[in-house]
Order: sequence, then structure tokens, then C-alpha cells
Amino acid sequence: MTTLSVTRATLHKDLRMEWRSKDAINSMLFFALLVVVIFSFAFNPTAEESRSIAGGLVWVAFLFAAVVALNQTWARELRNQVLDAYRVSPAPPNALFVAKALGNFLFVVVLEVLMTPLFVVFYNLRSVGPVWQLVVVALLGTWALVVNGTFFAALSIRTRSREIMLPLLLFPISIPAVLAMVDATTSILTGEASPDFWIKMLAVYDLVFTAVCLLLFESVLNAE
Amino acid sequence: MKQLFIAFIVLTLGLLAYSTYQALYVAPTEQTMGDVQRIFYYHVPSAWTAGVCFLVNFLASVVYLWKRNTASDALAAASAEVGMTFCTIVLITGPIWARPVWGIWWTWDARLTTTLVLWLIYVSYLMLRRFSAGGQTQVLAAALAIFGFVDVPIVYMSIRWFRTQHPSPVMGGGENSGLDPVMLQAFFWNLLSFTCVGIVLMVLRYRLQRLEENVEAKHAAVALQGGSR
Amino acid sequence: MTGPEALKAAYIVTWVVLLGYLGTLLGRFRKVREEMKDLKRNP
Amino acid sequence: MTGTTDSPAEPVIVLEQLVKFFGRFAALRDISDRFAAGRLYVVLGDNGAGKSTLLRVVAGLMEPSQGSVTLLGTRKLREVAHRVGYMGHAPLLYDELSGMENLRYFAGLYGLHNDSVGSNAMQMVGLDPELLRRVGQYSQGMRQRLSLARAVLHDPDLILLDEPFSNVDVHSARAMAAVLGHVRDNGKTIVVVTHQAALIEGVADDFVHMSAGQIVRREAVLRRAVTTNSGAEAVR
Repeated sequence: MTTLSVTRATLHKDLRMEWRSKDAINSMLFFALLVVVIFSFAFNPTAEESRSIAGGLVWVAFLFAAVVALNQTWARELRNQVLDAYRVSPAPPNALFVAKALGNFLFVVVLEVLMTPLFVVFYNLRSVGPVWQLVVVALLGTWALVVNGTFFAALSIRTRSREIMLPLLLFPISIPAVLAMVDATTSILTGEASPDFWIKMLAVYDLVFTAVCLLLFESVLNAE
Repeated sequence: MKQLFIAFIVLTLGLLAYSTYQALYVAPTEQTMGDVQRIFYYHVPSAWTAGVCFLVNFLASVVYLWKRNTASDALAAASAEVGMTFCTIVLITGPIWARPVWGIWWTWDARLTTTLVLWLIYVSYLMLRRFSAGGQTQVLAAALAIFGFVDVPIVYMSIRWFRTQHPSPVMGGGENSGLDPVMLQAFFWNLLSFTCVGIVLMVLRYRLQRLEENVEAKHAAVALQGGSR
Repeated sequence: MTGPEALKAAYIVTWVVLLGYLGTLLGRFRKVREEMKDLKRNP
Repeated sequence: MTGTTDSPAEPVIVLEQLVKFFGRFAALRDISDRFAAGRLYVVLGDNGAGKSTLLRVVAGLMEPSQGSVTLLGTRKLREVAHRVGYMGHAPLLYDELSGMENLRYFAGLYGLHNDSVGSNAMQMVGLDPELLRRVGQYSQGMRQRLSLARAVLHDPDLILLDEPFSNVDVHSARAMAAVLGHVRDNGKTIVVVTHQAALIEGVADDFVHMSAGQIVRREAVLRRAVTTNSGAEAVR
């Protein structure tokens, strides 16, 4: 009950602050745009080829862009050391985690919605398989990146050179999720295979790591 | 205690010599692969030992988060490093074996890839230990260890599936194709000796960690008396 | 790379890695011991 | 209220053999002490004497390396978090939000959802709750006053303040000191870490001197000066 209200309040506050500064979304968007452009120079694919590599390109672009956003979320709490105000309050730590993860989820989803048309245009994409499956993969995959990303971003603010630490910790753990997202996306785009296994795998990954994050977040938040 | 450990080291060295002898001279030459197959006697026990180390690392990390005792953190640090060492051996000897047998250095098959990912995860673990300051290291490292351990089965599962979908290049032989009893015997000797080497290294690394903690404690005592300013 | 060469290479690599790690361990032991001695002499 | 150092009542803060290391540096060196209820303590000392560290450990933001802290009768500091207020060295406020938006959020963390909580706190420190500008545009004095409002908005029994007067104009500092005196008169315990003792002398009950990670001296102000400013009590 209190967890829910604190989560809601924190999410509301984060969205309002992001709306006012637009730090995360702007840097994220521009970064993803750069990746798209550079990739299209680097690979210069035909329509047929692009269909089979697009899954990889799209998700690598989103992964890098998400890291930019993830670093932002806690940076905001470290300015003026506001995080201390949360930590001295009786509010449950997991409420903070869930709010941050949901906020990041929203940011990355917005990014994806804005970037997808660009990908479609630049790479001449057209899906052979059903598009609604892409949406499912995107939602599950984004949560997979964001839930661990939020956790490891919180973990790396306790280390030296924190902005470098986040990808170093996040990428190895995310390998199965990235593999699943990329392969599922490719399967749907080319229509050659069923993405069912990957979707189930992403769901399992999401469940398992959400549980692990919730279990360990308090220890990490208070590690000082 | 110290004498016991020295006796254990001597025993381990003896075992290692004997098991290497078994692997090189006693075990018969495999028919299709020839002498290359003997790499297996080092490769697989290394993988096993790495696995044991990472299991120890996971358990020690869980105990640390629960009890917050420095001993289990030291064990976690020790097992991660030793596990990394054996994992490195696995990753190097694997391609050396693959090249003459399969004609390629590397294939993205489930076992290889999982080992690589495992290695990456524990590299990041050791980096985290290095990059975080003072009293925070232990909690952060323990948390990451749990993530890593939970991740490994998922990695294995996903890559298995990835491979069945995209068939990999020629995968002849493999070690499960009905081992000769003499081969099996050589294999178990090596398994035993490598496990002992792993234990020796872990104990040494653990003691090193404890010694370092001791030095820190001495410094702390000096600082407490007010000499450090 | 032929069979026997590969075999030799793999065994040597294994030994090098193990001994190398042992070497770094012993080096660190020496450093810690020195530091300890230093502390006892001049706290 | 008499000015004895040791109140017979149960002390609000009990420190037992408190030690805190940062690597090899001992920031707190074996501190054992008690702080009684209803008094305003001023902790003085040079930079690096361990004042801020002590406050962070007491607030539960940092685990001590050795020893223990007992707050309001318990060692489980989280259980009494709602009775403790902490004002950090940094403002602990969101620059992108207005004063009321900040306070509304922080009140929510304490389960207080009534807007009057925030506006009362703002009025108490002499700020207008209607102020729309964001905290990033506040003057340093206003920011520190809002920070004080944040620390006390849930009406805590124990208030910990870290350098509340840093970079604050004399007017704001006086206002804040008066607020603190008033809160103390309502029976709350206050610990102020500062190196600007002059600004709070008028309302202080005890001076606690720290040096090199230890509490070296404590002095009680025997005659409580009424909240008019009287610098005569300067205990230096």
C-alpha cells in the first residue's frame, strides 16, 4: 500500500522532472539516431539483407541508447545528494527501484516508438511475420534491459568511474536477453521461424531477474 | 594446520604428475582424433574445476549477504579468481583442440559460448571488486555474483536453442561417444588432480585475502591510536 | 596445427596459466608480508 | 529545564565505541557518548574532524565499521526513521521542482499526503508556499531554509543538521536558528554540526567539540539565553 503510493509518487516526480529538463530522452534519441546513421553507412544493406540483420541493428542501437538513459536516472538522484533524503525516510527501497525501472521502461519505449519509423525508412524494412509479435518482443525485451540496467546503474553509482561501469556489468548479464530479442525480431521480420521460444524465454528472464533485483536492491542502495 | 596444508600440496603435486602420466602414456590413443583427444584430459577437468569454483563463489556470496562476515567474502573473492583462471584454460585449450579436429578455431556452440559468457561475467565481477571502494565492495560483488550465477543456465538454454535453429558446422565425435575404461580411468585421475589444484589455489588465495585484511586491520589500529594524521 | 603439436600446445598453455597465476599469488604474498614487516618496524 | 549534562531520562542517542574507517583513514575513532532529549547540541570542530561522518552514521546513512548507534531506544535505525529528520551538507532537494513540489514528494515518503504539511513547513522557515520558481533558481539562503523545512516536515523527535548555515546570509541564518530554538522548546532533540558557532550560540544548550575523529570536550551552557541574541555566552 505505502509501497504503491511511494512508487507512484516517485514515478510521477521523475516523469515531471524529465518533462522539464528532457535530458535523458534528448541524449538518448540523438545517440540512437547516430547509431542508425552510422550503421547504415557501415552496412549499406539491400532490402532483403536488411531484413535479416535489422534485428541485430535495432537492438544494439536501443541497448546503447538505453545505457545513456540509465546513467541519467541515478545521476539525477546524486545531484544535491537527494538520494540521501530517500534513504533516511522510512519509505521502502523497492518502491524506489520499481519507480525507476518503470520510468526507464517508459523512456526506452518512447524512444523505440520514435526510432522505429526511422529504421523502417532507412533500411526499407517490411515485416513478413505478424507485427503484433514484434510489439510483444519489444515490450518484454525492453523490460529485460531496463530492469537489470536500473539495478546495475544503482550498483555502479557506488563505484569509481561509474558511467563506464554500467555497460561493463550490464552487457554480460544481458547476453541471453539480447540474443533472444535479436533472434525473435529476425524470425518475425523474415517469417522464417517461430519466435515462440524466444518470447517465452524473455518472459522467464524478465520474471527471474525482476525477482533477483527486488531481493537485492535494498542491500545495494544502502551499501555505504 | 599449516603442515596439513603442505602435505596436501605435496599430495596434489604427486596426483598431478600421476594423472598427467596417465593422460599422456597410459590412456590409449583415440582412433578418429588421434593424440589431440588427450587435450580432453586437461580441458574437461579444468571446466569442472571452474564450475566448482563458481558454485563456491555463489554460495559464499549468498552467505555473505546473509551473515555479512568477512570470511565468506574472502572465499568469494578467492573462488572467483581461481575459477577465472581455470575458465581461461578451458577457453584456450578448447580452440586448440577444435582446430585440428573440426578445422575451425571457434564455433558458437552452446557449451563454448556459455563458457565464454561465464568468463565475461566473472571478468566483470573481478573488475567490480577492483573498481569499488572500501566497505562497499563486498555487498556489490555479492549481488553481482548472484546475478551471474542465475544468468548462466539461461545463457545455456538460449544458446542451445539458438544453435538448434541455426545448425553449426561439423561437430564430430565429442567426448560422450563411449569412453574406453582405461580412458575413463585417466580422466578420473585428472578430474581428481585438477580439483585438488583448484582447492590448493583457492586456499592460497583465501589466505592471501585474509593476510591483506590483517594488514588493513593493523593500519586501522594504527589510525585509531592517532598516528596516521 | 597438427595433432601432436596441438596436444603439446594445450598442455603447455595449461601449465603456463596455472604457474602464472601461482606466480602472481606468490608475488602478492611477498608484498603483503613486506608491508606487515614494515608496519611492525615502524607503526 | 536545568543545564545538567546528563539527563536522567533515557538518552535519545547512545554511541558505543563508534569507529568508522574510510580505507585506512579513521574518520571516527572510538566514540562513546550520549545525547539527552530536549536539548540543542552544537557539534564543533575543524574540517575533517569527523563531524559530518558522525552525523551520517547516526542518521543510518552509513554503517559504522565498529561499535553501535542506539537511537530512541533501538539499534534498528530503520524502525525509527520516521522520528528522525536529517539535513545534509548538500541541499537534498530537486533543482527541477518547485519548493512545494519537493516538499509534497518528501512528505509522501513519510506517508503524509496532506498539502498542509508542506506549506506549514515552508511557512515555518519563512518561505512562501506559493512560490512557483524552481529550487534551482533559489538563493543559497532560501535553499538552505527549504532544506530545513524538508528535514522537519514530518515533525521528527530527533533532528540532525549538517552545516545548515553554510553560505547563508545572516538574516536567513537568524531565522533558521530561531526556528531551531522553537522546535527545541517543543521538546525535540537537535544536533547541529557547524563551524559557524556564532550564528547559533543564542539557542544552544551544549557544545560538543570534535577533533581528529573523537569527541574531545563537552560544555553545557548553564543559563539558557532566551531566544534574544546574546553573544556573551560564547564558549570557545
